[in-house]
This record gives sequence, C-alpha cells and structure tokens, in this order.
Amino acid sequence: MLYRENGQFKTTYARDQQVFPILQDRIGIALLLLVAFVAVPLLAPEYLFRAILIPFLILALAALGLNILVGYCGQISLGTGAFMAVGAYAAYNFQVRIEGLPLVLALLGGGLCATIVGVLFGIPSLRIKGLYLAVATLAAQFFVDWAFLRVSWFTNDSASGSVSVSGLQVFGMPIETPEQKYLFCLAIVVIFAVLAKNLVRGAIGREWMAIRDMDVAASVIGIQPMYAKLSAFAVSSFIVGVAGALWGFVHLGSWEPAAFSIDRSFQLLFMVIIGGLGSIMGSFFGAAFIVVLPIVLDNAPYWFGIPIDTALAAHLTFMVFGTLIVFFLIVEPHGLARLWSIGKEKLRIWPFPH
Amino acid sequence: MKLKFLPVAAALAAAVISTAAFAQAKEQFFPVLVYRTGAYAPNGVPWANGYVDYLKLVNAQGGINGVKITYEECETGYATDKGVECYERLKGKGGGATVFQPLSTGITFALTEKAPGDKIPLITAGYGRSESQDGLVFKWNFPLLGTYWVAADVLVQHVGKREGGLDKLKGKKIALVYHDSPYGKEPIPLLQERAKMHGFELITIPVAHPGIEQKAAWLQIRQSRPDYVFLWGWGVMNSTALKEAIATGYPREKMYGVWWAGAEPDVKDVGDGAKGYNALALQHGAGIAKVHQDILKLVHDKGQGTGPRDEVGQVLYTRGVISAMLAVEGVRRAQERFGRGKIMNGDQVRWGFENLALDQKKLDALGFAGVMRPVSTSCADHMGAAYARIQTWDGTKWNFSSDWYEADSQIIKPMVKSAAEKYAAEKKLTRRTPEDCQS
Amino acid sequence: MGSFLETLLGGLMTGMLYSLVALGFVLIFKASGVFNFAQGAMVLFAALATARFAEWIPHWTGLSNKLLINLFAIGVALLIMIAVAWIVERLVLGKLVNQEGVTLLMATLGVAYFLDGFGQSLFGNAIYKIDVGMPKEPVIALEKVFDGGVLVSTEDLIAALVAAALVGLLALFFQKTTTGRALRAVADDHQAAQSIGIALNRIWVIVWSVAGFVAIVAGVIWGSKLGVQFSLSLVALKALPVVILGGLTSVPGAIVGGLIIGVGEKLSEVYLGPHMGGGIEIWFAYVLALLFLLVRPQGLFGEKIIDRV
Amino acid sequence: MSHREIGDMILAVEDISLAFGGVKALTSISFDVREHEVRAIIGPNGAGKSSLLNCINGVYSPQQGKIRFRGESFTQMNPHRAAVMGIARTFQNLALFKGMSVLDNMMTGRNLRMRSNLLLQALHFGPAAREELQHREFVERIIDFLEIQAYRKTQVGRLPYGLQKRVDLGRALAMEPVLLLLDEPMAGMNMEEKQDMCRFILDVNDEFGTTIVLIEHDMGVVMDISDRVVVLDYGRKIGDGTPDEVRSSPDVIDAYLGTTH
Repeated sequence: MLYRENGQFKTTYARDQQVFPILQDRIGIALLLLVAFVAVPLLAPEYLFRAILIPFLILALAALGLNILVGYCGQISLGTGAFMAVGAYAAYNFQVRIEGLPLVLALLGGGLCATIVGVLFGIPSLRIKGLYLAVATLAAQFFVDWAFLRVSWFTNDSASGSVSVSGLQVFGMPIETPEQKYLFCLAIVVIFAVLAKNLVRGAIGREWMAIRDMDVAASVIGIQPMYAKLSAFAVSSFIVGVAGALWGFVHLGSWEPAAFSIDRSFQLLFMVIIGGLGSIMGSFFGAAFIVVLPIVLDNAPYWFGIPIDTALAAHLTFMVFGTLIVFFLIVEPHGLARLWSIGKEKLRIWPFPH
Repeated sequence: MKLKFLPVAAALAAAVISTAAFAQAKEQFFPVLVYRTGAYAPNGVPWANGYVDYLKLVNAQGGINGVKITYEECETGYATDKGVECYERLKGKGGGATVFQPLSTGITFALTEKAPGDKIPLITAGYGRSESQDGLVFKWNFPLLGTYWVAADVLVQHVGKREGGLDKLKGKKIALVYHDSPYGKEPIPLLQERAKMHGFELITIPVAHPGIEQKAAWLQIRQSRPDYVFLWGWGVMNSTALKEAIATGYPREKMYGVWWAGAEPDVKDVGDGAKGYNALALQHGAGIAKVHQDILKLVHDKGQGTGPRDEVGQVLYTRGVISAMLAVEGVRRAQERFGRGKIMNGDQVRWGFENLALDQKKLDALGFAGVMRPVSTSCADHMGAAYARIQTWDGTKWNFSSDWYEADSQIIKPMVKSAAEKYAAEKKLTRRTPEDCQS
Repeated sequence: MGSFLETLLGGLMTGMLYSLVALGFVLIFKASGVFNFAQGAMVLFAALATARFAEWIPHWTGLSNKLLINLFAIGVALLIMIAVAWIVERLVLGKLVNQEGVTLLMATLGVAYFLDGFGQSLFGNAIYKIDVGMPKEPVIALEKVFDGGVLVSTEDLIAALVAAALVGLLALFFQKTTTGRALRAVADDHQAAQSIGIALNRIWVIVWSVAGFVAIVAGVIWGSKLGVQFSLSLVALKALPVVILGGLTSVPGAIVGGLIIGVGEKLSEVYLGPHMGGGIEIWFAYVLALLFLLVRPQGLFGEKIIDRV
Repeated sequence: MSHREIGDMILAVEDISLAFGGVKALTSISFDVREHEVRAIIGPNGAGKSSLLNCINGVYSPQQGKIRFRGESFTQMNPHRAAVMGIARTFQNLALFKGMSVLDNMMTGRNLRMRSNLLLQALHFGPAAREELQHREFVERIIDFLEIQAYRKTQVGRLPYGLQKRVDLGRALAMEPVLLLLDEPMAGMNMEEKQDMCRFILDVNDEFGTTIVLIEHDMGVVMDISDRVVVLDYGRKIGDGTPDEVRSSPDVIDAYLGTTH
C-alpha cells in the first residue's frame, strides 16, 4: 500500500525526466545511500569490508562500464580484464614516475589510457559483429596480459613483473583502513554511477541503444555508427580502467597480470548478464550476486559447522554456481534488474493483480 | 540485492567472528591456505596433506608445550584474489592467525603488502620474493631454507662442477624454460648475473599458464641446442615439459628442475621417459624418516590421515611437513621468550622466526634426522640456510646425485640488498634499527 | 631449413588437433546457434571419465587386454557424454529457445562450471594417465638432406592422423547421412526444419552427443599427451581463434582454420618469439584471426550476412 | 484534398540503376518530386520500390545514376548526409528501436540537432539539460499530434502493430524533415487505422508543408492522397503522372492485371 505514485502529478517535463520519478524510490535511494555511507562503516566487521564490500564495489564499477558497451551499445566484449589491467598498470606508472601525483589523478590517468586502448581495440567493431567480435576482443585480453608480463618498463623493471603500491592518500587523508578504502571506493562508484546514468538517459545513450536495436534505422536517422560505437568503447573502457586501477591499488595492493586474466573478463560478463543488460542498477545486482555467492557457498560449511573436505567444497561451489547461473538465465533472461522492476510493478498495483 | 546481501553477510561474518572470540583459551590457530582444485592441484594437494598431518602430529604429541593447535583450510585455487579473500577470512579467526604460508608467489606478493598492517608473519619456504631474505626491510616475510636466487645459484654451481669448473661454462648455452609469472621470472636476475661472470649464454623461454602448450618452446630448444635446460615450472607444466623433451629428443640428463619441478607428480605419469632427469632438492628429498613414522603411527593409524597413506614420504608431502614444522618451531621459540605454554600473537611468533636456532640435535629430536640441515635465522637474515642438493629420477624414485651446495652469498647478498633497498624506497620504509630487532 | 620444416610440421600437427576441438564448436553452433563455451569442460569431463574407467574396469572385471579396456572405457565415456547431451538439452537449451546468442553463451559457461566441478568431484583431481599405447620416441627423417635431419614426433603424427580421420568422418556424416542432412537443414533455418517435420530437440541431443564424441577423442589424444588434469579444459581456448577464422558455421573452415592457426602460432613463436621476449603464440593466433576478420568479417567460409530494410 | 501550392522541383532521381550481384533491382529510373507535393510510388511486390527509397537516402548505393536534392547532386548519398539535409524515412517492416520507450525512439530523431558534448551530458547540467528539455517539448507536440500520449514511457516492442507504425512516423517527423519517405505506412492496417494514418500524412503535408514520397499498395488510398504517382514494375518505370493519367495508362493496367487479383 505504501508504494504508490497516485497523486504525484508531474507538472513539468523536467520533473518527469528525473532519474527516480516516484517519491518512494527517491526515499529508498536516500536510505540506501545513508546506510552505505554511515551505517555500514560503523557496523560492518573488517572481513566484510576487505573480502566482500570493497571487491563488490570495484567489480560493480567495472560491470557498470562493461554494461555500457554490451548492454547499451550491444557490442559484446571478452577483453574487459585487459582494459582493467591497462587502467591498473597505467595508474601505477603515473604514480611511480610522476613524483607527488595525487591518487585521484593517477586513477583517472589510468582510465584515460584504458580509453585509448579500448578505442583502439574497438575499431574492429565497425566491421565485425556479434560473437565474432566477442572472440576477437580476446585478442586484446591475451595481448595486453602478455605485454605487461614482457615489457619490463610497464612494471618499473621489477624483477618478478609484479608491482605494488602503498601509502595511498586523497587530499591528505590516508586510504589505509578498510573503512577508508570502502568509503573511497563507494564515493567513486556513486559518482560514476550518476554520470553513467546521465549519459544513458541522454542523447549519446539513445544513440548507443539505437545502434544496439537497429543499426540501419539508426544511421538513417543520422546517427553515425562509428561515433556511437567508438564512444561506447571509450566511455566503457574508461570506467573499466578506473575500476582496474582501484582493484590493483585499493583491493590487492600488489598485483600481476594474472589478476586481470580472461577469467576476470568472463566474471564481469556474467555480472552484466545476470544483473541485467542495459541497466545501471543491474550491474550492481550482478556484481553482488557473482562476488558474494561463491564466498557464501564455500563459507557455508563452516558456518553450519559441517566438516567438509576442502576440495569437495570447492567443487560443490563450482557446481552450485554453474547451476544457479543457468537457473537465473532460464527464469529471467533479462537479468535480476528485470525481476526487480517486475517486483516493483506488482508492488505498485498491489493488492489488485491488474 | 545489495541491501538483501548486507545483513545476511554481516550476520554470517559476525557468526564467524564470535565463534573466533570464544575460541578455547589454550589454542594456537594456524590458517592453512591450500589449493586442492584447479590446474595446480596435483602438486598442491600433497603439500597441504603433509602440512595438516604434521599439525595433527603435534597435537597428538601434546601440542606446543601443552598449547593445542587448531587450523582451518581455505581453498585459494592458486589465484591471487581468492588467496587474499582467504587471508582476510582466516586472519582474525581462532584468536588471531599465527602465520600464513600461501604456497604461491603471486599470493605472497599480495600478502606482503597486507601482513605488516595485521602483524602476521609469512613463511615462504623455498618460494616467494628473493629480496625478502633481508629482514631489515621485510620484517614479516620469512623465505626460510632458500629463495629462487639460491636455487638458481646452486644449479649454476652444479653444472659448472659437472663441466669441471665454473670457468668451463664460458661459451656454453643454458636455456631457462620458465612459468610466465612472477614465480618463473624470479631466477632471471641471478642467472643473468652469473652469465655475465662466467660468460655463458642465457636463453629465456617463457611458457604461458598453465603450461600445456610447449611445442614451440621445445622446437626452439632443439634448434638452439643449449648445453643445459633449467626448468622453472609448476604443476602440469613440469610433466608436459618432460614429455615435449622426449618428443623433441632433448636428453633428460641435461635437464635441471627447480625444487618445485622435482616431485613425484611431475615425473610419475612420464615414467621411464623421465629417467635421468635432475631436479633440485630443497634440502630434503623423498623417503621415510622418523617424523614420517610418527605421522603414520600417531595420525594415519588412528585413521586421521589427511591424504592416502602411500603419499607419506613423497617430496611435496615432506615439504609440507617441514613447512609446518618450521611454523610450529617458530611458536615454540617464541614461547621460550614470552612464556611457555602461552598462546603467541603474530608479533611474538615473528620474533620466534627471527631467532630460530634449529641445530642438528633439535632436528633429530623432532624426527628430521637426515631430512634437512640446521636452520638459524636472524633479524637481518630471514632465510636461515642456503643449502640444496641435486636429485635424479631413476624411473621409479628420486635419488640424491650430488652432495650439498651452498649458494654463493658473495653474489646473492648485494642483489638482495639492492632489491630490498629499491622496495624500501618505493614503500618509503626505513631499515629496521638494532632496537627494533630486539622487539 | 630442416628446423623450418620441423616447425611447419609441428604447427600442422598441433593445428589438426585444434581443428578437432574447433569442430565441436562448429557442430553445435550450426545446429543450435549456441556458441558452446562448455566444449573445454566437455573435453576434460570426457577425458576424466575415460581415464578413470580405464583404471577401474580391470579392478571390476579383471580384464587385462589393454585394447579392450580402453575400448570399454571409451564406450562408457561415450554413454556418459550422450547422457550429458540429453540433460543439457532437457534442462538448459530446451528452456532457452530463441534467446540472445550471448545469453546462450553464458548458459554454456554455467554448464562448463558445473561439469568442471562435477567431473572432478566424481573422478578426482590428480593427474591421471590415458595409455592408448602412443609411441613417445621421435623419429628423425631426411637426415641425408639436412644436418640434424627433420624430427617428427610420432605421437603427434598419429594424433594428427586420427584427428584428420575423424574430421573426414564427420564431414561425410554431414554430407551423406539423412541425419546429417537434417542437421544441415536445421542449421540453415529452424522454422523451415520444423515445418518439414524435423524434431529440433532430437537433433540437438544428437549434435551434442556428436560434439561429446569429438570431446572424447580430443580428450583421449590430449590426455595421453599431457595427462588428464584440469588444464585440459583450457585447450578449448586454443580453438576459439580457429572457429572465428574459419567461420562459425563451416566444417571445412574449422579444418583449414585449425591448420592456419597451428602453423601461424608455431612459426611466430619460433621465429618472432625470440625477438619479442617469447610467449607470443598465446595472442598471435587471436591477432591473426582479428586481422583476417577485418578483411572478411564472416570468416573464411562463413556465410555473408546482408541486413535488408 | 489539401490546398497548398506545389513549389518547384526539390528532388530529382536521374537514371538510377541498382543491382545485387547479378540481380537487377532498378534499371535507369528517373523521376522528380516537387516541393510540398505528395508523390506516390506504386507497383507489384518486388518491383524495387523500397530499393528506390534506399537509394534516395543512401542506404544502398546505385551503380549508376544521380540523385539531385535541393540543388546539390550526388552520385551516391550516404544515410548521414541524407539525414542532415532533411530526408526522413519510415520502414516497410518496422525498424523501431525495440528496447527503447516511445519517447526515446522519437527523441533519437532530435539527436542530430543536439550539440552538447559527452562531458556536459554526463554532468546533465546547464546547456545539456536545457537542450534535452527543449527537444522533449518538441517531441511531446508530435506525441500529441499522433495521439499516443498514453504510451510515452512504454517500450515500443510491447505496442500493437498499428501504434508502432505511428511511432515510426513520429520518429521521422521528429527530424523536422524537408522530405519524408514513407515505405508502406499502412501495410497490414485495418480500415480505420488506415484512415487515421491518411489523416496524419495529409496533416503533416498540410501543416508542416513537408514533401512526401510514399510507397503504398492500397490503390484507393494512393489515388486519394497523392498528387502524382510513379509506377514501377520489375525495376523499370512504366508510368508517371497524376492519379487519373496513371489509372488510364495501358502498361500500368496490364502490369497490374498481370500481378494482382
């Protein structure tokens, strides 16, 4: 009964164009942010921060970036891990080579380099479509991994090819404790989510979706496929690059190309599809699902005090994970975001079925 | 979704913490990072079994001066981010983790950044980052028994001896076939150093994870005809390398593996083809010593064996046992200073590892006679020993085929120092003072 | 020159195996429009089954004849793969008809996860042996012509021949048998196929079973080369550039593509690798395929896509 | 019929030929369109009507011939330039953006006129926001005009066919086109839907003075609303003139006897 838009008349188009036209949604979001920014830092234990929340936020950001490319512009990419890697290593180089460069600038710099690489590997999309493109993007994946292993300049000539950062700080505030790290990531993620939302509901977003849905018609309306596709690659890989930098700097602290392997790319694609193609919120759902599920699964035996062989537990995790993936794809091919909105619809007209 | 998961996860995590909180007073908690699944499981499993079996043995013998050991396994799958998650999951349990041993160079790198903050030592017996031997910079890392620079150095010494003197290496070709990862790259600086000294040519041939695609690598070897091949592999890469060596007709006698490429899983299913293949032994080899008999008697016979019985005494199993023993002895040593029969925290255990004095007598008492040599660490030297032997596969088992070599500290020390300095500079660390060493 | 020939041969023989795995992809894509990322998992699963049953059968039956044991083991594995095919059709594909290609792709990844976990918890996760009596020692040919001669790995040679035979067999199966024709019909147009009374789900089970069989052969060959172990599931990755180079829907494409990729990989690694620090074969294949696609977006033999308005 | 004076020639198709591989779709077609007029293209299925439109707005590029539009002449158009010059187009078998709402579909028609860059859009601030609003208002006028207010936020994929056709028209109108190409706007509609559509087309032609080229099968409709008619058969022009002239042309008659009924 509480969830209603009755009596909320939109007198101007501006009001109508808000991201959350319904009052209750706005309140909900406000509460969510309140919890995320205030309650969680006060209550959550360290493990939750380090092992779940921080990875969740960073990967959600990456998924958000990928969603712009796959969900909004319809260009499948299996090279996301590579773009994350570019972001991470570029940011690293900015940091070690430019004395006293602020962290935020290093991260954004990482994002920019990822953008360049992303656009470069996006060019084939002007000719190659669908699964062919998907597999073609693997070229980016493997080439980039190789480059960071082989070209020692990228790793500042570390003998092992593994790089590490420390002493992070923003505007004089250190980013050391899990709470600080969490809040830093959260802030960045929220900002990017808002920016991304604005993009996808604006002119460029419409161009992306037009290309996705019917590229011939789009070009007839005057949309240039080249601009639309490459801008999608650019925006997407920028966000992904920043996420990669965060993954290296904030989450791992020390990393090697293996941290951005092809498994990562698949993992992110999972998030986008399970969460919901073409939905900002879906990226978060997907990330939560893919990050939390395996951890919950292989922690479960200990929580319920069932002594279970580690290997078996790991295999069961694999099996349950795979099954759930398939299950969700069958139940709702359009992802959790769709389930969510259906739920809201039902709630809106509750208790009347129609 | 997020909202739904937060409370759930929070509750569960809380549950974990609380169980940890009222964990029985007199128990020392050992987290066990393992990989029993994935591409590297065949090598990860025996190590893990040995590690856990030894912990069980210690408990069966009454614990560490009466302090019982608790432990929990966490599956890393040899993946860095899973490793980090495991670390975070276990570090707070059982009243605080004693020591971590990730058995993965990648994970070691990641944990090296986290351990100091949590004051938990890392043992990386026979792996990890070579410069972490320098305890004045790497306060929490303990590459006990040897690093990859030690391994590479010993291998060069051995082939030099085989040629009749290091000077005879001039103009020779040595190919390094390595796992394309931090692990495989570690030895390269030292080999380059040695190559400069003795004037042999070093050919480096990377093999991509997981190492099942080596045809090209071995075609290169067949064409460049190196006098020796050093194999820096792990998991399926090792057996594949041997098979390709057979397929391209490279003599196994001229192949030398690092001590992670010298165990039963690497040669078993190659069988006779691997005859003559050599590998380093990280001090110990295969075979049943007193400690193994104890494990069989007090653990396996009680039906508490972790793995199959015939695995006891295998190379990687024994390495697991030794790793566990080192961890336990660190605690014992710490108790000598901070109170017998007490539970040691990470900082105290670190002191223990820093002041290990495992002489032959102690080792014999522990049942490690003939398995390994004495280890004694110091604040400055976190390695404690730099000895290794060569072992050779005769088609059915490993036999020692050389006596002990000690790595040449003349060469390694300066490399460690400069590398450690570089790290300290990057991290803006100051070297530890003598006072700090007392702590 | 001798070494060049060796590399070329090595490439061709490896390529033949790639073709074999690629064929698995193509078959399934042709008939059901699914880009089956579970192919690798199927190879591992099949290999594990074969290896383990080859171990167990003697214990159960006291059989001692190696050939018989292997045949039995492969037979059992085949039954299992057919079961897998049937289950996949029932529980996964049947429920996902006319979904987006990428959704199906993700579903197969789910299947892959399941098979990896299931296979290893069922059959174990150590290294297992498949011994079909492959000769291991190489032979040196043309010693007169080049110094050092040309080394030919007999094992690879046999493997390549078996693969080639199987590929030929499947090509025949597609061209000659009624089932094969039915498959082709389905591939060309699902509705039409149904309208002339071809039961899709039956076809799919058949195709997945055939792909399962291909997986077994690939698994046995790679398995006896490398030992059966988790990493086998990664050989499928090597087949991806092959399928896009050859065209997702083309059997000859898979064959030719496999050979091109195999040779390209090995030559690049051996001759370019040393100048670039090595390890380039992992991406070279993909870049090769990518550049090729820029010229021919539908791959070597893929059908051209014309979108009309 | 509407009372607005026909201006002078705005579009001329000169001797266009198009072939796919060996198949000839169009052979040396020529005709012209005058400002403000409603020009119909008729002909049996496969006569090449749609291909002709595709040549005019550059989706296909003819092997031979010229297209002269507003004084400029092109050997081959490209879709973007066509759009910039004010040629809009609807599609025979709907080519709407199924995943997007009615509103967004129409807003894409305004994209060409939007100037603010990525960054501004991302911040959704100042000019970007204002621009978005102005265009929203324009599109709302078209929505009112087409009487689809109720479906603004609905995904077009979910709309009934007739309404989708309207949205298709609306998207084209949003471009404020000079020349509007309609490819069978009434195909598969029932009587009153057709009447509505006729009304819309004529109103567009009236109120905005948009020049219209439409393909239609329904002879009745064609004869009612068009000023002049081009008749194609097997890719050749077999008739051109006012409805009455065409109706009485012998070639046209037997072409149609040859195909329909």
